[in-house]
Amino acid sequence: MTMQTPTKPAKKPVGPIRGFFKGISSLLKGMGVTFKYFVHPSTVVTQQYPENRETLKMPDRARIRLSMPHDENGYHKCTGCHICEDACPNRSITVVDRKNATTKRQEIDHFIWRMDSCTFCNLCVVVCPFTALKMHGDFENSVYDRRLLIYNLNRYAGPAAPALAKIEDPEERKRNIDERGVYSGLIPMNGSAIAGVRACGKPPESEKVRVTEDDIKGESP
Amino acid sequence: MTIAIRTLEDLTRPSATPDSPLATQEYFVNMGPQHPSTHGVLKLLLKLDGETVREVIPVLGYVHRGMEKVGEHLGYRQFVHMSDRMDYLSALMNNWAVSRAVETAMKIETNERIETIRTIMAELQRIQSHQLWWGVFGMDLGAFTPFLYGFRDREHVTDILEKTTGARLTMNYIQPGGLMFDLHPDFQKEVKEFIAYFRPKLKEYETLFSENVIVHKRVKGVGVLDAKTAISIGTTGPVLRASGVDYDLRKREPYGMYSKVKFEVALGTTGDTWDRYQVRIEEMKQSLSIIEQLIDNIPEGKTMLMKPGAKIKPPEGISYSHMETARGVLGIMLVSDGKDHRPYRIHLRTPNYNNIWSITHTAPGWRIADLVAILSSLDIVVPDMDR
Amino acid sequence: METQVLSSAVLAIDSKAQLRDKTDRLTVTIPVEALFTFLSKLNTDSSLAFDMLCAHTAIDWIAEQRFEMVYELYSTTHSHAMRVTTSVPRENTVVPSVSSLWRIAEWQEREVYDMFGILYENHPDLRRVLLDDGWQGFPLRKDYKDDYLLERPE
Amino acid sequence: MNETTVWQVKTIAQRAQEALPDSVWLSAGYIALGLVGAGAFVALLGMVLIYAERKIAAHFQCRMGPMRVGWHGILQSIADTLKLLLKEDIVPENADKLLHLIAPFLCLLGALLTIAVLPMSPTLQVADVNIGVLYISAVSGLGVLGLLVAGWSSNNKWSLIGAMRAGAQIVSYELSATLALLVVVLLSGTLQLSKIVESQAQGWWIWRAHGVGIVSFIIFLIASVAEINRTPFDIAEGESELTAGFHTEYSGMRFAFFFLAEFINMFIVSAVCSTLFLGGWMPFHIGNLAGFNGIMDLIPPGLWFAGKTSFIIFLIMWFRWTFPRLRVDQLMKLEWKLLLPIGFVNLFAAAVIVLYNLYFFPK
Repeated sequence: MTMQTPTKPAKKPVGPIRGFFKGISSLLKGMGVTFKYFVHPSTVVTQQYPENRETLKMPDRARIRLSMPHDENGYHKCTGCHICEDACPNRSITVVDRKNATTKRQEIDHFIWRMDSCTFCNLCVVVCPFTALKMHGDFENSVYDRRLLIYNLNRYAGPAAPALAKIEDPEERKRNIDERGVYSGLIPMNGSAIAGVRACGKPPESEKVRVTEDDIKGESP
Repeated sequence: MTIAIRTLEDLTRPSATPDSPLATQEYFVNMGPQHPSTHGVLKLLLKLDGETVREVIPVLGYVHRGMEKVGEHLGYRQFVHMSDRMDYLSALMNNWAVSRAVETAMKIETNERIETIRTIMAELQRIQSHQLWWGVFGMDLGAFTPFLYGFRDREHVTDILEKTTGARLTMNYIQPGGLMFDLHPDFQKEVKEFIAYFRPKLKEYETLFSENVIVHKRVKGVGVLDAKTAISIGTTGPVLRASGVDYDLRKREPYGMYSKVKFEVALGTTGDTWDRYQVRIEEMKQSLSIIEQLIDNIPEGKTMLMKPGAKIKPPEGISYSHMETARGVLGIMLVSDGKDHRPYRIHLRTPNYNNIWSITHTAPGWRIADLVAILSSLDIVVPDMDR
Repeated sequence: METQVLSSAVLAIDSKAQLRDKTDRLTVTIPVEALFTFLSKLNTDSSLAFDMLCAHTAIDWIAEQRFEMVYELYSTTHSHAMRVTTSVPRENTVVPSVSSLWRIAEWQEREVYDMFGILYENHPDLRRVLLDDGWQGFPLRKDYKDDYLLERPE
Repeated sequence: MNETTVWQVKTIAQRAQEALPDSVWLSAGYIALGLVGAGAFVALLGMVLIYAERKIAAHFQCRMGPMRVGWHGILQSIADTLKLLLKEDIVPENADKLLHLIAPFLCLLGALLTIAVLPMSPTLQVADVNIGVLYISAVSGLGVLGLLVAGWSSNNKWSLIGAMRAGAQIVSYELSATLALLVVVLLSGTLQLSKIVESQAQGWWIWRAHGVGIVSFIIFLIASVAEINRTPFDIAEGESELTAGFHTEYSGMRFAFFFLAEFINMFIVSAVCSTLFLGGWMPFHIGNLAGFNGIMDLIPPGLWFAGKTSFIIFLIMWFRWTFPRLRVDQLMKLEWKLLLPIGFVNLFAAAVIVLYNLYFFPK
């Protein structure tokens, strides 16, 4: 294979005197580059982060936090089918399901997502056949205790939105649904289990109910 | 026959006291794992004679995460996102390498749209990686400003990639059988803007740094790696090409759309640090031209050919496929027993693990400052080395 | 070189070499006794000139009680590639070192020793590379166990 | 000679001496003013220079620099000082404790002593030693002692390498710096700094002496940048090579002293440079253009000095944020094979100029 060699064009050897002045001029040229930026403050690229909160917009596809969108009625689309749980490479998702008392069908009880072990690979979102999950760009998630990074994503336990829509009586619908905010039970962590960890529900986007650290301190041994 | 297993201690016994009182005694210094120019947690055990390096012993494994063992426990699709975490500066190329390995094993043909997008993404990532390298190289030579200029320009690529892939570093975008998402509608426009922005910046890189007489003094003729040794000692990528070996998998075994675009393989002549520098600068230019050729010609088509939830179960046997990442050849050896949806064994031949050893050949005889320059010119990423 | 020509040329080197079928590239299996001479022929023969050792690793076939050693070779002058495999029993894992043929083998073999406990004859510097010198066991063996190993739940 | 160019030079030491017959206390007060003033000046200057360096560096690099503490981060240096004061002062276990503790002070001492003789304006000078130039080149050499002691006492190989580099580098470059200073001494015929300034009333030495001044100015600038260990000659710290060189093992306030000493040294070399080559506090005059010279005289001499010094400080910072670092052997080559011979030739040329009185605007 013959190919040109773009690097290293043959150069004539430079004499010491010319080399000296060439060297000096190369240094001055370099100083010119930096000076150009010095006198043009418009080239500054620094973002002043907490001040620019209003204008800072994350891309639509930003994969920073997993959420389960709830529609205007407050219904989600999760059926508790465990597909996302299987797809998760490091078991950050635990789906706790239950049997509906009347329909005898499987439905979601708790959807637990561990942000502390999540790698944000997006596979759960991709594999979900009901598009019940979504990644969004809310990046201010820092907490002082890693247990606060365990989220319960569904706000109610019960059938998914399409199944609920079939039930016409609002009272009947209400009876099928149990409120869910937090989860306190076993949370498998890569094969082992930590008992007594309280999961913290953080409703996506709109209502930000954050469990404070006092809540955790009160309950942990 | 008994085979002696050595330990690091065996190598670091202090040398005998010198015969003449004027001769200096050689001594050992740990360079790393916490050292500004070992780019993470690489440790180099140096045997020094004053300022001169006599021997370099790389000590690896500070970020060893057992990727290959983990790989035996993950599905093929799940393993793709692990590859992000090896060479995080060419995450998309690693994704592609794993996906291509799976596709080769499964004998899946992808369409042109997927391959074109993959090629553009890979080249963007190559530029991004080299931008960061350029900055870091400058910093290792003692100039701090190139570091920030490199990062400033890298930010543009990162923003473009983030818009489409949703992540800035560990993208997990290229999947076996296609892509995770389609392109973002703004992608083509932004890439064109970036090319227009970056061309003049590359010239500026040269005025600021490449033409600087101090840089020439520091890197020309330093750390020469001749072609024969370079091949034998396992280097690939820009390091090997700087030694004048025309080995670029994009040309040799074209994958993606590389057979359909025009580009030149940047080659060095002597294999010194300056050549490695020049090769990478030239590669950025070539990548820009590759992207330019492809960006307006993205054909229509599906972007995912497999059901995202489908289990992948390749037929029994070994399959090896490799690909040119920003640092060299990433080879993925998949061994399937044909029964499980997880690989029986996955071997990762990473470019950095094979490149780093060349420093034991090139650095001795040079000074500490040169060692830093040579190490930087290898463009190491430690997690890729340690897996 | 065409694959056909190459395979006949390679097989002509040693009568014990066997061609494997159903592989993604030319694969030759050779007994471990003949491995070193075979590989050195591949390296030095000017018509073959496999000057690049792309990858070297082992596979633990625990059901068959053997390790399969894999050498991925490539020739930069002739642009052809092949794979050489050999088997060693799990009880006696001694393989000749090829670090005199390809310098990178020295470190690739160290990695294989580190992960599989394969011992290499005539290796210049056989010690662990990624793991600590005092590490017990060889993690990539299928029967490896340690106290911190988490089993992934099915 | 124009009326306005006659300057009344009066140092604080002179004032103390004059006050002595009248009142011992006034004299003591002047001495205290000199001491405290110099100390406070050093502390304040350090903070200002660190802030300036950070801001200038930021704008060279398309950044903003400190923006949080105060308006545009103007109080950042105070916050940093507070932080460094409160930080734990770690002494390595096997270090030579005494030497490890005094090294930073040795470093700062050299800097402090030099401040005393700098003529910042006709009335603002602590002491006017009649061998000023000699004194400066002697005292500024003290700094290297601090670096060597710091590197040696830390009991760290990186520190030791850094200290040895610093020693070799500073001692070599002092030769060139002194040669360059000698040129000015030859031209002005005095070692006293205030006299040197006054001798430049007709024109600054940098351009009054047929190029000899410029050459020695450049030599002095390069040599002094090397002497104060700044990029492109910062091999003693060599962040990417030696982690932090001689001060690897220092933390808290002791580290701050090294830092302060570095910045004060930068100020000193700039001040010496402007005093010797750019006329110190002397305003910029052009020949007999009385009107122009009159306007220039309106600017107070202290401001002239500050402006010239700031310009050279900016130049040194500009070097730092543009250039990579030289290798240790290249550094030595530059000194012994390039700067020193040029310095000697330059000195010879200066002697010729003085002998035959070939200045521009001769007396």
